[in-house]
Amino acid sequence: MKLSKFLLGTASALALSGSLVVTDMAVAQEILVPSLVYRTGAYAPNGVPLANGIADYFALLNARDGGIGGVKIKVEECETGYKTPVGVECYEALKAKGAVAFSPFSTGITYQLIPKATQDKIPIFSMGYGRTSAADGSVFKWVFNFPTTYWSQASAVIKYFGDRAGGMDKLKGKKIVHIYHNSAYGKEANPTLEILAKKLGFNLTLLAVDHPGQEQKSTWLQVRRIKPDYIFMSGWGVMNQVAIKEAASINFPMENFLGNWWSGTESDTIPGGAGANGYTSTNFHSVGANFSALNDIKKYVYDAGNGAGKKERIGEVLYNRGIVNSVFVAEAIRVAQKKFGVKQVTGEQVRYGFENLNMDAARWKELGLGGFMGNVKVTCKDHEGGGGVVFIQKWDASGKKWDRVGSAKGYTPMRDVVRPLVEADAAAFAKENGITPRDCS
Amino acid sequence: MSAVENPRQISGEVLLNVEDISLSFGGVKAIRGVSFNILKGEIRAIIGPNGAGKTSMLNVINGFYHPQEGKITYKGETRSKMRSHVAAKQGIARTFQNVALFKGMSTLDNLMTGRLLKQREGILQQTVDMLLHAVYLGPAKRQEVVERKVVEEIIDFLEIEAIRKTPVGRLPYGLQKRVELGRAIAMEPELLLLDEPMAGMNLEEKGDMSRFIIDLNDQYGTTIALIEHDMGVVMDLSDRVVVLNYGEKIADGTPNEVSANQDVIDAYLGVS
Amino acid sequence: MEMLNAVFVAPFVDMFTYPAFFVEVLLGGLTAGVMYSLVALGFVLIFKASGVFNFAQGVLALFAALTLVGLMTGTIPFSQNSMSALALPIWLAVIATGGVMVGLAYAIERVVLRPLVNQEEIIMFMSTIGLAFVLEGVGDMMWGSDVKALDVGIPSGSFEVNGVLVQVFDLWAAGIAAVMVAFLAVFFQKTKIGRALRAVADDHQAALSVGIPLKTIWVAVWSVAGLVALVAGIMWGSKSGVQFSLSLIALKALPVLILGGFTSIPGAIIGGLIIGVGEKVAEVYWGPLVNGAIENWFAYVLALLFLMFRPQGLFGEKIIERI
Amino acid sequence: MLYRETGQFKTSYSADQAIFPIFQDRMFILGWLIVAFIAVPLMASEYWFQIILIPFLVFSLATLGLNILVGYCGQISLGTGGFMAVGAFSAYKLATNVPELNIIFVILISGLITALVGILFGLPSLRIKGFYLAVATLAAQFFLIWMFNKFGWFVNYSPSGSIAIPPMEIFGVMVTSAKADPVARYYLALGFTVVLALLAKNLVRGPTGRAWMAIRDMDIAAEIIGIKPLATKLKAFAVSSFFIGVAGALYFSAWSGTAESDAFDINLSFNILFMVIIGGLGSVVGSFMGAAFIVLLPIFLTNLFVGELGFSALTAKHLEITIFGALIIFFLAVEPHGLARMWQVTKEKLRIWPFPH
Repeated sequence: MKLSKFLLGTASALALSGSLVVTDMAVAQEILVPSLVYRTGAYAPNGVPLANGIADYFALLNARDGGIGGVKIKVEECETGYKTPVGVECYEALKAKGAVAFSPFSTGITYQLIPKATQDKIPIFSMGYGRTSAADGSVFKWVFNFPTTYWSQASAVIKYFGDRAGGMDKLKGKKIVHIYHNSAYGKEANPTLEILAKKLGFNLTLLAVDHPGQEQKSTWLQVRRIKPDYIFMSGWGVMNQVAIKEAASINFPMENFLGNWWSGTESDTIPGGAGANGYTSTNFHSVGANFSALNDIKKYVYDAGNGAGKKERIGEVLYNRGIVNSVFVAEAIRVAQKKFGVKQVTGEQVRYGFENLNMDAARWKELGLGGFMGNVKVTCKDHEGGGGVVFIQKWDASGKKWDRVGSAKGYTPMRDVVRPLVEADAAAFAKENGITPRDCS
Repeated sequence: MSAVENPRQISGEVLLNVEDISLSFGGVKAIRGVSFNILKGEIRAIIGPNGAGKTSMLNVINGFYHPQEGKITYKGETRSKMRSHVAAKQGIARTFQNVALFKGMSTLDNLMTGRLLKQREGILQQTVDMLLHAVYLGPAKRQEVVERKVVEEIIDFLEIEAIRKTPVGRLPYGLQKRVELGRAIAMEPELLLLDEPMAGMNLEEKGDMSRFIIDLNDQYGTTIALIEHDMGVVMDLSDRVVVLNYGEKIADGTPNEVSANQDVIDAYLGVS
Repeated sequence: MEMLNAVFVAPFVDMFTYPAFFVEVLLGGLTAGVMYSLVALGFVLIFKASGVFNFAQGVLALFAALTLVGLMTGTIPFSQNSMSALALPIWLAVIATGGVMVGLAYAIERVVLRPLVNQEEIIMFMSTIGLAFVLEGVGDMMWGSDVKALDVGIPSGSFEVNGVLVQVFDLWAAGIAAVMVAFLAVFFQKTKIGRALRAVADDHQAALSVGIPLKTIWVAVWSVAGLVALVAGIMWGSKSGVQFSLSLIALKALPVLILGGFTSIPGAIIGGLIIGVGEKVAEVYWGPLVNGAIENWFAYVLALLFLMFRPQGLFGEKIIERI
Repeated sequence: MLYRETGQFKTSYSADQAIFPIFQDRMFILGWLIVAFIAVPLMASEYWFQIILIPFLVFSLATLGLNILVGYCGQISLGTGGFMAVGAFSAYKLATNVPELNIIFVILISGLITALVGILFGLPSLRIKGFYLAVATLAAQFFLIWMFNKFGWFVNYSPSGSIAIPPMEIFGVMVTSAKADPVARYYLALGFTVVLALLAKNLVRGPTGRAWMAIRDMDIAAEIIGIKPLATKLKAFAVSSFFIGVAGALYFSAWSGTAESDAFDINLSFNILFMVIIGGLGSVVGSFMGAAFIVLLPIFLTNLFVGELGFSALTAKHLEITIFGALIIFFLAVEPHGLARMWQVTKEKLRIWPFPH
């Protein structure tokens, strides 16, 4: 029977590839940076530019600077399809090869990896997603979520709405709707919003949209009825495109419709056509390709034919986010190399690098990203890096570009509200899992 | 199986009585006002041309169809509606015109399914029994061996030892019919309904089957109602015959009486 | 008491107090239902003619929409980064995509169905899931996985009638669905192949014995289902952009199917409307009691309730058990 | 003539009715047990435990559970993911709220809770059949996932709805959470899988299994010979859900350690159904084969394309999806009765080997 031969072949090839995983560990004259990507599946439109940004920045460092501290960086992509079990599989495979830090780009995968990585002594860098209370570094030693978190973002968003209403006190009695992706990710902002609603006296309605969010008629019927002053959305994937279209077709004023930083990308707004004009979203970094580092990518990477994506898509929201992620990982590696005096850093050393990052305006400028984003200073206690700054961007449908609106300096989170929540949640986690918080003083 | 003390004695006691049964599907009347009875210990034949409502009648008796009119008295108990598994529990077993065996299972397992209705009733008992069978210890194991012995007796009786472990789907038609009879016997019924047990068989197979039916009735006193087209078989086997045509009863009596009946002759010759 | 009031009284009071909004909810439900029916129709066609529960219908819609966008923008397959100059006008692209779907039907018959003929239903069902994987992978490879805007000129926007908001797109969707059903009716009644398909649906053996080859029938029915998928893909794709998620609309069509019956075209339409209205009304009026997002499972539970009374679906053929 | 039955005469019915009546089969099973309990833990790396072995065991158990329902009793269900979620969330609630309860009982009770839920959602099977039932079970799938996502009680009010297993011990050895040695977690999964597989084998060859198969092969005839359809189907739903619930609890406690309701979505249901079909409907050993095949194939393809052939992650994934789908179609066309039937055919060949006939 032919089939049995095939199976036999399968089995032997499998044994072969299994053993390869082990042998690969020995050959490492480079630093392995894993990249968990999703270029397929329902969330691929978001995953592709992210992955391209991540890959291109390291390609730039390799091509222009010869790597970091003289060691080349090897970026190994592992396709997760945004599926949690596959992400874990990627983690195990890449861990075995000696990966130094993981950025899962999925809140679901992040939650899975937190206990594992803590055990394996590999840092997790979940930039602006994942478990918010990981901002408490005394409990979550191995997890970093700077430059800012969902809870910080929610509080900054309310500040922005206050700004638009003409003062925080004017929010009293206003109606705010939070439309959220019905998942671990989407729900993160809810507790913060509820507390702020109580504190500031606005009426909050939470409307969940199930994955994938193709069909949102009932959500928008409810919006029609509530007639909110502001809508905040934590969406992802197709949910964003449909929501923007629905909002446009019920004539909801777009400038009062604000997406979070995962709901404000070109692929969310372009399908909406002219109707999406004026839609706003948050961000924690700049958009556009007008930075010398990005120009260098064009020069050193794309002109050499090594670009991961299309040249004209450099500067898109999620592409730049991929860049930011790589900048932080690269900087953490640099700090670790300097501190430990080695070229070939380990996960444990990179963790030190993350914890001692200090990205001020001067450093951003040195990197060719002057004014790209706010300052980040990570400490043992504060893995959120100071809470960051949230910018507001507005979609210009005719120019197909984002413009910054609201306060030019952006909006800082209400640390006084958010931080106690973070510490309380971290303490509860520590108690449930028998973790003794480390001393950060 | 336990042999009755005094086999082959028709006591005159009525085992089953059907009265004024009418059954229709949508607008089609399958049975119209049919009444007859079956005496304990007899072999009763139901005959008639195709579409006369014979199979429907069996379906009514074992509760698979629910007649719109009429009543059925079985062992002195009158019922209007009954699920077929309840009928089975009360001792009515049957075989089918088109063999209805469990094709994915072996001969042995098919026969063993006939023993399932000897299981204990009640949610608690059933759960306990299931768990005991899962660990396959103690009473469960003993019970399996007991049931197996009963079934092996039937296998001997029907002379199908050689196909014990063959999946029934692979058996020739004649043997399938025999296995199906075996499954019905395994239920140890008081009333056995046979729907064309000899259809599609050659002479030798028919002879075997006739022998089994007579032996069954003779040795164990099982009451039998059968549908059969082969008039020779009917004349030889049965004590009394009921004749249906277009859903109506046109004759009822001994084989000789019935074969002399003008209505019956007309029906079979197609004279209307 | 308060609980009973919230469940059994308050929502109805609400409906009568704000009738305009209630009408809007009903309208929203009906139009969502039409969109579900568009997908369910494809399932019904194939099940009716071949007894195959085609789980790949959603992916077919995605594949059709991807192809259409690709042709409209002149993308060269398998090299998503380069555009050719040959961007087809809409009407030509639609026709060409239709041709691709017919070709696909032919290939599916040859590669998937023919080797599996006479297999059990569940095997056929699982093989269509396999087919869904293949089309998903190939579609992605050919056309890339970013969101593609699809604009075939269906107007959007809305207007108010007596305080009821009506969306123009929804009216178009309803109109297109009506045209499609009319087209299918004509196809089944008036064309030779259509009559053959009906014959097969009624009695496989009889149809084969009068000399209609099964192969032709399968190719025909999968082609028609492919064209229906194209329409569904255009309608859904215009709403959300063409992307992988489009294939997940199949899940929205399943409750419609069991409610309407696997074999009934009117069932797919009426079932879609019932599901659409049912889930929207439930979500808007009862959803808030349990924090919302109930419509996904509610559609299935609603269908299940109907099934308890009619196990073959609302319009399915009555099952007569024989032995 | 490696696989010979001749000469093995049974002198009693109980010997003929033993769980593995043929000597070679006994040796075969024993061999596998030795490999699983002794050889594998000595040789496997953490990667193997986490990516191949433990998920293989967990999915085997779930496949076995679904096979009882679909393969033995003939009732198609697409709610497996939802039932696994019941097992996982029950385990979480028990482990966190009753910390003194041993993990073994936590898992068993989770299975029992799932069995009750399974009975509840099995009730419509009395009236609804075939694909109508299959789609109707999706009601369970969507409702259960919604429920776990929606009500904070199930996740101890964690804001993200994500759950994590606390570290738990058996006889002083830690067997759950990331702190536990993978070998310990492997043994936990292996113990449950082996014991439950043997119980399942006994069940399906006993009266319960015969009643299930009778319903599957011809439900009307089954009722006429006295098998109660509803009770029998509900038994299948209960036992099947128990297995799936235990698998869900193991998924969470022995394998992933953390979970959220999304992990148990409809894709998981389809995947397990694939394992059942590829392995072979109505076969215990097939359930293991099917699970192995579906767990290994994507890993194999990824390793082949990325590791050996050096494709990009994206191309590899696309090829993987396409080839996975194509292989499934190919398989169903070549051997619709699954790997179990192929194994049986091989055995029959071995019986007469080296002679061709």
